Amino acid sequence: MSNLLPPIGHALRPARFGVRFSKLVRQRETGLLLLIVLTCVVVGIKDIHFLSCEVWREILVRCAATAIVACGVMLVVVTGEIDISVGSLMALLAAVMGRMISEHEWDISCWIGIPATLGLGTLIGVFTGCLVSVGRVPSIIVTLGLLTALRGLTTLIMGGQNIDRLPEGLTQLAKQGLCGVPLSILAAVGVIGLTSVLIHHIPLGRRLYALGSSAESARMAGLSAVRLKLFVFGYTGFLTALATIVDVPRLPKIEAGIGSEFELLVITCVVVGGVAISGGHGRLSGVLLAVVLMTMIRPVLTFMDIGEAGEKWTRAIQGMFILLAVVTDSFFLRRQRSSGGEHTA
Amino acid sequence: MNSKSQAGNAFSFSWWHETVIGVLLLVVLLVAGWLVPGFLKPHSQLLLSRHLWEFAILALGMTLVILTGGIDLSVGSTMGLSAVVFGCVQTSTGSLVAASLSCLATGLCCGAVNGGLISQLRLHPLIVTLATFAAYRGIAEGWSQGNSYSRFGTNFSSLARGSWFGVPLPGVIFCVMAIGFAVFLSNTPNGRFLKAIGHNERAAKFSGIAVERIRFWLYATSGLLAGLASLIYVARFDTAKADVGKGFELDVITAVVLGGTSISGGRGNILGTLLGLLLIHETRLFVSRYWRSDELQWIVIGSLLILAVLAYQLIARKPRS
Amino acid sequence: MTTAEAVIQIRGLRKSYDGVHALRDINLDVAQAEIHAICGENGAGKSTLIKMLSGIVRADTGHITVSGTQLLTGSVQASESLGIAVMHQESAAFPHLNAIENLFVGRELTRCGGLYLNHIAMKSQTERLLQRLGVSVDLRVPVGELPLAQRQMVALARVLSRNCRLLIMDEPTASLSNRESQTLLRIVQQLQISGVTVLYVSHRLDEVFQIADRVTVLRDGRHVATHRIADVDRQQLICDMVGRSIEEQHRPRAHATDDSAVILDVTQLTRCGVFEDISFHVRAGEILGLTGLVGAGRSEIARAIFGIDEFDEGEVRVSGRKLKGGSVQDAMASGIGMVPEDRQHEGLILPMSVGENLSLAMLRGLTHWGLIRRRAERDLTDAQIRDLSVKAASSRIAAATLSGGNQQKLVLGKWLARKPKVLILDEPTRGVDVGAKSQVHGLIRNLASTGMATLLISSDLPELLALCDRLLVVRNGRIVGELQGRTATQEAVLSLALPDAAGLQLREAQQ
Amino acid sequence: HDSSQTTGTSGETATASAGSHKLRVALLPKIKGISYFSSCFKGAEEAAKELGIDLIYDGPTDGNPRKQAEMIEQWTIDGVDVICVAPNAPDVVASAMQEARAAGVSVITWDADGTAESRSFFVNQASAQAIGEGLVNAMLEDLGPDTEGDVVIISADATSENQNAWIETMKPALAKSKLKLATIKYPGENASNALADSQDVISKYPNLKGIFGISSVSFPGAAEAVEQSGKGGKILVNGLSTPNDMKKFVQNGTVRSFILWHTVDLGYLTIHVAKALAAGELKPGATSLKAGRLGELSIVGDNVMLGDILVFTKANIDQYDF
Ligand SMILES: Nc1ncnc2c1ncn2[C@@H]1O[C@H](COP(=O)(O)OP(=O)(O)OP(=O)(O)O)[C@@H](O)[C@H]1O
Ligand SMILES: Nc1ncnc2c1ncn2[C@@H]1O[C@H](COP(=O)(O)OP(=O)(O)OP(=O)(O)O)[C@@H](O)[C@H]1O
Ligand SMILES: [Mg+2]
Ligand SMILES: [Mg+2]
Repeated sequence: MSNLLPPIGHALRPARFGVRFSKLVRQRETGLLLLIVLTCVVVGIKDIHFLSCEVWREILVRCAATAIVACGVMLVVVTGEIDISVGSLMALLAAVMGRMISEHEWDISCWIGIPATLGLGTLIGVFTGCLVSVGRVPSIIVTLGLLTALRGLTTLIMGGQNIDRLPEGLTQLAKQGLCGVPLSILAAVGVIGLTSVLIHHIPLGRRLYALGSSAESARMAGLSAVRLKLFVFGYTGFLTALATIVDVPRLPKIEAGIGSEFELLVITCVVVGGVAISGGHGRLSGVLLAVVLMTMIRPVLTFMDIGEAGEKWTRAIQGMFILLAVVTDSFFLRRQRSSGGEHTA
Repeated sequence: MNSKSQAGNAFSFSWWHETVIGVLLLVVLLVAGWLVPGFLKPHSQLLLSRHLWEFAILALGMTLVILTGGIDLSVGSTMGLSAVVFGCVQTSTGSLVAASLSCLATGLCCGAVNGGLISQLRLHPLIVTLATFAAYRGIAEGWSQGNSYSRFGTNFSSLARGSWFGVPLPGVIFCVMAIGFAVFLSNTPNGRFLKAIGHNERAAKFSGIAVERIRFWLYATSGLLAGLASLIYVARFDTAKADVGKGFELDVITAVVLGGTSISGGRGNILGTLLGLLLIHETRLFVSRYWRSDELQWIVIGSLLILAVLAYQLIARKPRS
Repeated sequence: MTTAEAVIQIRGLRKSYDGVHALRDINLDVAQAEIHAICGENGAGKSTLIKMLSGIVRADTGHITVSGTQLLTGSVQASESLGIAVMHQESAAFPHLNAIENLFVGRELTRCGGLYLNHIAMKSQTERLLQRLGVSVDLRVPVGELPLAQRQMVALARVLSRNCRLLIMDEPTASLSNRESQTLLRIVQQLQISGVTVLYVSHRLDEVFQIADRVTVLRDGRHVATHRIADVDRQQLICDMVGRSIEEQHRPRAHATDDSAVILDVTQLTRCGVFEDISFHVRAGEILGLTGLVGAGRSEIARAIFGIDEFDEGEVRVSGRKLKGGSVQDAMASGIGMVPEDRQHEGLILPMSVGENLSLAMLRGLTHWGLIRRRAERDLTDAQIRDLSVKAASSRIAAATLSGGNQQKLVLGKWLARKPKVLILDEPTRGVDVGAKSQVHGLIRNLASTGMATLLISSDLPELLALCDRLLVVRNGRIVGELQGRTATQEAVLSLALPDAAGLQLREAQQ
Repeated sequence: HDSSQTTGTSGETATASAGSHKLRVALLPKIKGISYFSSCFKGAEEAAKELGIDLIYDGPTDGNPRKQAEMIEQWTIDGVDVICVAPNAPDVVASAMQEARAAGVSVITWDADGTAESRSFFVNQASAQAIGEGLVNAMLEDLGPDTEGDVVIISADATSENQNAWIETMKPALAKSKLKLATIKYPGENASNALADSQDVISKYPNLKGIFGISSVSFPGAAEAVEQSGKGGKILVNGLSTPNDMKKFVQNGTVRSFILWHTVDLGYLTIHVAKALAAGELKPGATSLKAGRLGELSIVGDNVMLGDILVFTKANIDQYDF
C-alpha cells in the first residue's frame, strides 16, 4: 500500500508564491549591496570624484587588511566562538616585526623576519585555540584577556619609541605593489579565494559549519572539536599576521596604538555581513560586502563635505550605517517570525 | 559559546566559581598587603574605591543582560550621551535637578532604544549595541561639538565625593542597589525568568514568559544604570563631556564574566560580579602601586581573566565522561 | 544461540552518574544479522547502553566486544571503525546545514585524494537514499527548518549512507506517524536481510513484535530478561518491564455530554500559507483529537491558539473571552496550557533543575510581596514529582540528566500544576514507556472528567481512538473531517488524512 | 613615609641609601608609551640622576584622564613629595590634584596646564596661542604669505582638549591669511584612519595647499598620504612632532618645517622645578629659577617658561636627537 503513496513533505504544501523572491530579499547581501550602491549614487551626485578609480583603489587597499582578518574571524564565529583580540594581536605582531626587520633595530633579513612574524601569529592563534578547546575557557574570555594583555605587552616591547624604516623593498611593495597592485590587495584576493575554497569545497570547512551548528551533534558524529577550533584560531592568527605584514608598511611608522579598535571593526563587519553569532551560518560574500561598506563610510563623509560641525557627527553616522545595514533585512524577516525563534544575526 | 546543555548533578557544589575568585581575591590582598605598605588600610582602600563605583553600578545591569545571553556594548557611550545632556540642560536651565533627571532619562531612553531594537526587530544584542555604541558616542560628540561643560558647584560634587560613615556615597548607593539586584535575581519570578531566557529562550517563551517585554526592560534598565553612573561620574569630576565612560564597556564585561556569569547565558549572580569587580580593582591597585607600570597592569588583568576562568575549569569541571 | 556466534558481547557493563546507577552489570549477546529489541521503562538505561556502544559515553567497568575486537568505549571513531552506526534518541542533526551536508558530516565524499568535496556524488547519493526512504526533502533548505519527521528521516538516511555492520536505533519512530514508521521498519528488515545486525530501542511494543527476533528488557539499569519474540507475549513483556502487570486501557472513556459549556472556541483561524479556515470548539470535559500526517500543520494550529505564533485571521475564544492573537500571556491568563512537541527545546529548560522547571509556568502564583515562597514552591514540585512518579534523585538535579520519558512527564507536570481550563497536548506520550503512557492516559481522562477541555494532538492513532470524544483530521492545513471517537477506525482516519490521490483510492476501497 | 618599596620605572635611581630621605617625584605624562613623552622622560631621568631624586614615571597608556586622577590619588596615599602632572583633561584631574595639595604634596603641571587652584606652578613650554599661531605661521612661511587655497586640519578625537584648544587659536590666525580652512577631520588616535582621512581630503579638495596634522598620529599620517599621492612639495604638511619621528619626511621634502619645543629639556626642567619647590627654593612670586644646564629661566606669574618654540627644517633637524 505504502508504495502508492506520494512522498511526504513538500508536495503536501501548496507552493508559496514568490518564495524565491522573498528569499533573495531576506538575504543580508541584498541589503548591503543596495546600501552601498545607494550611497555611491548619492555621493557621486554630490561629487563625481568619489567614483574615480584612484579613490576606489585607496578604499580597496584599506579594505584589504580588514577583509583578510575578517575571513578568519568569520570562521571563528561560524564555529560558535568569537575572537576580539585581533587588533591587539596586530599591534603586537607589528611591534615584533618592526623590531626584527627595521633598519634601526635588529635589522634581521625580511626572509627570516616575515616568516617569523607569520609563525608567531599562528602560534598565538593556536594558543588561543588551545585555551578555548582544551582549557574550555569561553573564547570571549580568552580573547578579551588577550585584548588587554597583548596591548600591554606591545607597549612594553615598543618601550615608548616608534619604529620606522622598515626595509625599503617591503614598504615599496605595500605602497606601490607588484605591477601596480598593492601587496595587501594581492594578499586579500589570495586569502578570500583560499577561504572560499575552504568553505565550499574542503571537508574541513564543512565541519566548521557543522560544529557551529550543533556541538553536541558534532560530537556524536565523531568530529574533533579540539582540532577544528585549533584550526580556526590558528588560521585567524595567521591571517592577522599576514594582514600586519601587508598593511603596516603602508603606515608612516609603527607605534603602540596600531590596530586600535580593529577588532571592533572586524567583528562589526562579520556580524553586519550576516554571520550568525551563535554559529553555524554565514556567507563570505556578506562579510566582504560589509567590509566594503564599513570602510566606505569615512571617505563618504569626506566627499559629502559635511563641514566642520558635521565632522563631529562622524561616529553617529557610522552607527546609523551599521543599524541601517542590519535593519533592512530584518524588516523583511519580520513577517516570518514564528515560534519564538532565535535572534537573527 | 555553544555549550548550553551541560549536565549538572545532584551533589554538585554550585559556588565553585565564586570560591575560585574569592580565593584569588584573598591572595591578591595578602600579597599586596605584604608588599605594599599601607595597602590594606581601610582609609586608603575606601579612598581609592571611588573609581570602582561607576563600574560597579554598570556591572549590575550588565550581569542581568549577560545572564539572558545578551550583551550591552553601548553602556559607555550611553554614559557619554547622558553626560552631555546633563551639561546642556544644566547650562541652559541652571537647574541641577532638571539636569540630573534628564541625565537619567537619557540613559533610560538609550537603553530603551536598544531594548526596542532587540526585542521588536529581533536583532542580536551584539549587533544592536555595537551600532548604538558608535551612534550614542557620536551623537554626544556632535551635539556637544566636543566641548566640555563644567563647574556645577560643590553641592553637586558632594554627591560623588561625600561619604556616609566613611563609605563614599556612590558606594552606599551601589550597596543598596546590589542587595536589591541580588534579591531580585534569586527571589523573584522575573529573576528566575531571566535565567530561563538565558538558558533557553524558546522554552521560556513556551512557558508563558514575556520574553520580549523582559528583554526590553532589561536593556532599558541597563541604560538607566548607565545614566546613573554617568551622573556620579560627572559629579565626581565636575565635568560633563562626550568622552565620559569611554572604554567602560569592556572593563565592565571583563568584571562580569570574571565573576562567573556565563557569557552564553543562564548562569551567574551578583555576588560573583561583586567579587569579579573587587578582584580586578584590587589587582589594578596592587600592580599600579607596586610596579608603577600601566602596561604591566594591562598584562596582569588580561592574564588574570584567562587564568581565573581556566583555574575554575580545571578545578570544578570534571573531565568529560 | 551460543555466545560464539555473537557479534556483540557485552560483559559486566556498569555506568553510574554521581551515584545514580544508569546501568549495573549488563551482560548481553547479540547475534549476527539479528534484530534485537531493547525495551524498558523510561530511565531504564537503554539510551545509556547505546551511548556506550556508540562511543559517546565511557563505561565505568565492563567491556564490549564487537566481532571479537574489544571496543574502546568513549571514542566515537573507535565505534565507527568497527562498523557501528547509531541513530540517537534526540535528533543529532545540524540545523544550519542542508540534508546533503547533514548526511555526510565527518565522512564527506571527496575527490583528488580526499582534498576536494565531491558535491555531485553526495547529492546523488542523498537523493537515492531519501527516495528509498520514500520522503521528498528540499535539499537546499537547512534541516532545522524541516519538520521533525523529515529531520528524523534525514537522520535515518545518514545512518544508512554509512555501510554499517551494526545499526543501533534509539526510538527512531517516536516522532514519526504510522505511515513513516512502517517505511522505516521495512527498511530495517531489508537491512537485516543484507546481513546487518540491528539493535532497536522502542516503546512501541507493536513494532517490537513486528520486526524483532529477540527482545531484551532492562529495568533500573539491570538486565531482566532476553526472550525470543516467539516465546513471549505482550503482557509478559510489560510485566518484565515494569515489574508488575498493568492493564492497558483500550476501552473508550465515558464521553462528555453535548450540553456542557464550550470552553475553547476557534473560528476561521488562518495563518497564510500554513493553515486556513480552522474552526472547532472544545467543551468542558471533552477530549478533542487533532490528527493528520506529520507536517499537516497540527502543531502550528496549536501554537497559534496558544499565542506563540501570530495568526492572520479568525479568532480564538476561551469561555467566551476573545484572545489577543500572538500573546502567550493572554492565552495563559485565560486558562490555556500547552505541552509542546519538542520537549528538549520548547518544553524544558534543560540546565535548570527539575523543581525550577516544574514551577516555571506558575511562579507568579507562588509569590508573597513579589518574592518567591520557597516552601510553597518545593511543596508544589515535590507533589508533582510524586504524582507523576518522575524518576529523579531529587528536585534539585538538572532536568537534562533525566531520561527522555521522565522529561516528558516534567513538561506535563509543569502545566498540570497550573490547573488549566484548556490543555493543549502536542504528542504528549512521545517516547514515554508503556507504564507511564497508561499513567498519562489516566491523567488525561481524570482531568477531563474534572471539566478540563483537552485538545490532543497525536500521531499515535490507537491513543487517539482510546482517548478522544471527537477527532478532527487535518490535511494540508485544513480540517478535512470530523469523526466520533466512539465510531472512528484507523482506516477512516487515514483515508481522510492522506493527500488527495492516495486518500481517494483508500476511500474508494473502503466503500 | 616608608619609601623602600617603590621602585620607579627608573629602577637605577631608586636604590641608594635607604635611611636618608630621598625626594620622591612622580612624573605623570598624558600618555605613556608614545615617543613624545618618552623623550620628556629622558630629560627627566637625566635631571633626577643629577639631583639624586627618586623618580616615578607612570601614566595611562591609553591617555585616559580618569586613570591620571587615579594615579595622583595613589601617589598621594603613598606619600610622594612632588607630583608633576601633564593633564589630559584639566577638569577631570583637578580635584585629585587639589586633594593631593591638601594632603601636603606639592603639585605642578607640565606640558599642559591644569586649573589654577589645582597646582602651584606650571612648567610652560608654549601656550596654546603660541602653538596655534606657530603652526599657521610656519605654514604661511613655507607656502608664501599670499598663497590662496584650502587647508585641512587632521585632529585626533572630537573631544581631545589640547587639539581643540589649538584649533581655536589656529582659526583666527588662518582667517587673517588667504588660506581657507576647508574642513577638520577627526580620525582618533588611529594611524590607519589618519592616513585614510588625509588621502581622502587630498582627492576631495583639488585646491588643497596644506594639511595640519596636529596629533602625534595624524601628522605622520598626513605626511605619508601626501608622499604616497606624489604631491609632495605641492601640498605641505605641518604639525607638532618630535624630530626623530619626522626626519624621514623632512629629508624627502614632504614636510618643509614643523614645530615643537625641546622635549628633553621640558622633562629636565620639570624635575628641576619639582626639586626647587620641595626644597623651598621656589616660592610663589619668584621671577626666575636656575635649572641646571638650562641656566637661568624666567618665571611669569606662576608659569616657568621653557623658552621659544623650535621650528625644525631640513637645515637644522639633524642637530636634534629626541
Ligand atoms: N548525563 C547524565 N547525568 C546524570 N544522570 C544521567 C545522565 N544521563 C542519564 N542519566 C540517568 O541515567 C538513567 C538512565 O537514562 P537513559 O537515558 O539511559 O534512560 P532510557 O532507558 O533511555 O529512558 P527513555 O526511555 O526515557 O529514553 C536515568 O536515571 C537518567 O536520569
Ligand atoms: N512541506 C513543507 N514545506 C515547508 N515547511 C514545512 C513543510 N511541512 C512542514 N513544514 C514546516 O515544518 C514545521 C513542522 O510542521 P508541523 O509542526 O506543522 O507539522 P505537524 O502537523 O504538527 O506534524 P508533527 O507534529 O507530527 O510534526 C513547521 O514549521 C512547518 O512550517
Ligand atoms: Mg532514552
Ligand atoms: Mg507537530
